[in-house]
Amino acid sequence: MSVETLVHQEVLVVRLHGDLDHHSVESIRSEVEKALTLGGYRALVMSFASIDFMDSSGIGLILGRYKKLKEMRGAMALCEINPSLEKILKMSGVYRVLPVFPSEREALAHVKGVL
Amino acid sequence: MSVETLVHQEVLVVRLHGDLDHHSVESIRSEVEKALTLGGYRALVMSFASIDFMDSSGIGLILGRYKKLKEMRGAMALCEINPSLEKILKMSGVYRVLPVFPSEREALAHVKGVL
Amino acid sequence: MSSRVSPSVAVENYIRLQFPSKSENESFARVAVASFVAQLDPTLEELTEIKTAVSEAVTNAIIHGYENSFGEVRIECSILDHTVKITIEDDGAGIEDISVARQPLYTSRPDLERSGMGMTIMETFMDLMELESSPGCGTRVTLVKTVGDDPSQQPS
Amino acid sequence: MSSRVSPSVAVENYIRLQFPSKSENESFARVAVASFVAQLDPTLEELTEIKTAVSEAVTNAIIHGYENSFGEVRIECSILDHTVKITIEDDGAGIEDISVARQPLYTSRPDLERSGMGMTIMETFMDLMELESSPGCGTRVTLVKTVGDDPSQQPS
Ligand SMILES: Nc1ncnc2c1ncn2[C@@H]1O[C@H](COP(=O)(O)OP(=O)(O)O)[C@@H](O)[C@H]1O
Ligand SMILES: Nc1ncnc2c1ncn2[C@@H]1O[C@H](COP(=O)(O)OP(=O)(O)O)[C@@H](O)[C@H]1O
Repeated sequence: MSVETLVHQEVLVVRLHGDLDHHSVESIRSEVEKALTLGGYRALVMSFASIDFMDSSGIGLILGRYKKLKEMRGAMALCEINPSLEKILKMSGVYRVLPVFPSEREALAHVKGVL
Repeated sequence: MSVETLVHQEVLVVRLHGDLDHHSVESIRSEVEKALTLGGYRALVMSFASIDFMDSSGIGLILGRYKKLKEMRGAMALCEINPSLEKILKMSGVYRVLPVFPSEREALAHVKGVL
Repeated sequence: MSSRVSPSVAVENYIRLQFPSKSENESFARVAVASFVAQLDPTLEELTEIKTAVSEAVTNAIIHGYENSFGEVRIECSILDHTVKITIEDDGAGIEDISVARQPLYTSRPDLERSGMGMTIMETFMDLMELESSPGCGTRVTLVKTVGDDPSQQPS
Repeated sequence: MSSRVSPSVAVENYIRLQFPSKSENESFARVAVASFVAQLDPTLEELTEIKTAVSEAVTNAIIHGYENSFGEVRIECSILDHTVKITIEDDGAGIEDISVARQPLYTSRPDLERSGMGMTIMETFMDLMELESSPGCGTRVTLVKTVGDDPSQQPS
């Protein structure tokens, strides 16, 4: 598992790679939190393009960041969800609270528009 | 595991795919034997290009076919050996009894020349 | 919480795994089960569903059962025809109220950012999910799924 | 032939596997061990060597130990620092003369087109290979290998 973070203007983009489970989620969470806090960002895009496996630990990660950004009146979007991820996200109600886009570009545009 | 057999003039070409272990070797052996017998071929090229894993069961397969073809005064060659396979084949003395080529084309040319 | 597949039961093949409650072993557990189940020739989707369900159960044993202290997780996986049966068990804290634990979004550990979706995912991805637990003694999850193109085979 | 990693021994992590002597389980066994060893961050070459050695030992247990009849194969794999120790054991036929069995190209089953290279491959690919066997009771192979870039860690 690894995390790639980059910044597009005011938006933090997090690209997740590999397996997202309970073992890997802690270090991912702290990396994302650190990047958000250090940069003072209020907008986050999470890309799942390179995720090989994800269980409900990933749901916790997504909803945890969603709460944080909501408290800060920030914006957040997800992108590049493959079909097997989609099932888990739908089941957990993530689609009801967060916008999901096919591409990172569209997610970025949305989030910038909301800010 | 699967086996792909094709014929180039008088030469039977066998392309191995997947994992070559004790479990898979029996069905491979019988497919190769059937193809050799039915076609009455006296020349064999084995390609390891698509092998993901091989243990000493593969050595048994190679040396078994080598013996058969030698009895028939036929010809045989191997090709597309990756580095990890190379180690096992060298260790077992396969390089001392059988010619090995980088490409199927070269292996075919050699075998046709010998016949 | 201990069970054995007796050879007299009509099981075609099985594996048993045992490992300490370390989060590093979560990926080992799901990969090992998946590579065993592969002999049934499941679709990629079925395999992902099984891996996810196993990952949920093993994670629960580690964080809820043993609360991150040392303990052993045991997995037994057997196949019969096209049906795979997996039990994941721990000798940990156990569950006081199973019907509460099974509710979607219920988690006793929101502090760990758990989503409470583990049980729901197991139920949805498998044909059958059974929970046995005794507080103070441990928990056993049984997961059953029929894979491949033989729908006549029902979980036993 | 049975052994336990007692928690008092300084082992960082371990797994135990148990499965019947069916050739379908050869790939399960090597994939499971490899996915466990992956936490040491071995090179692809090291992982292939470990998988191959495990495959040889498991195959031997199935065809020579149990001679293709029913029996159980047990694997224990433990890691400490950068060193992995794997034991593969069976309760099968056992080996009369270990020094003969270890000779390159020696096989008792040329009829099965065995090459007699299994032991040599295990010795070459691992840092240490030990054989214990009692005829009629079973065989235990111990394989040790230090992986990754920490050559100061020696097999214990
Ligand atoms: N093996 C277990 N041992 C003890 N408690 C468990 C176990 N598995 C589940 N639970 C309890 O059931 C609850 C719901 O589990 P689950 O749906 O997987 O959600 P989560 O793991 O996100 O909390 C857990 O929060 C925990 O209280
Ligand atoms: N687990 C075992 N039980 C009984 N005999 C064994 C076992 N492992 C190896 N042997 C004996 O040692 C011989 C050499 O083994 P090996 O070098 O792996 O070659 P091969 O498997 O090709 O015969 C075998 O032919 C067999 O007689």
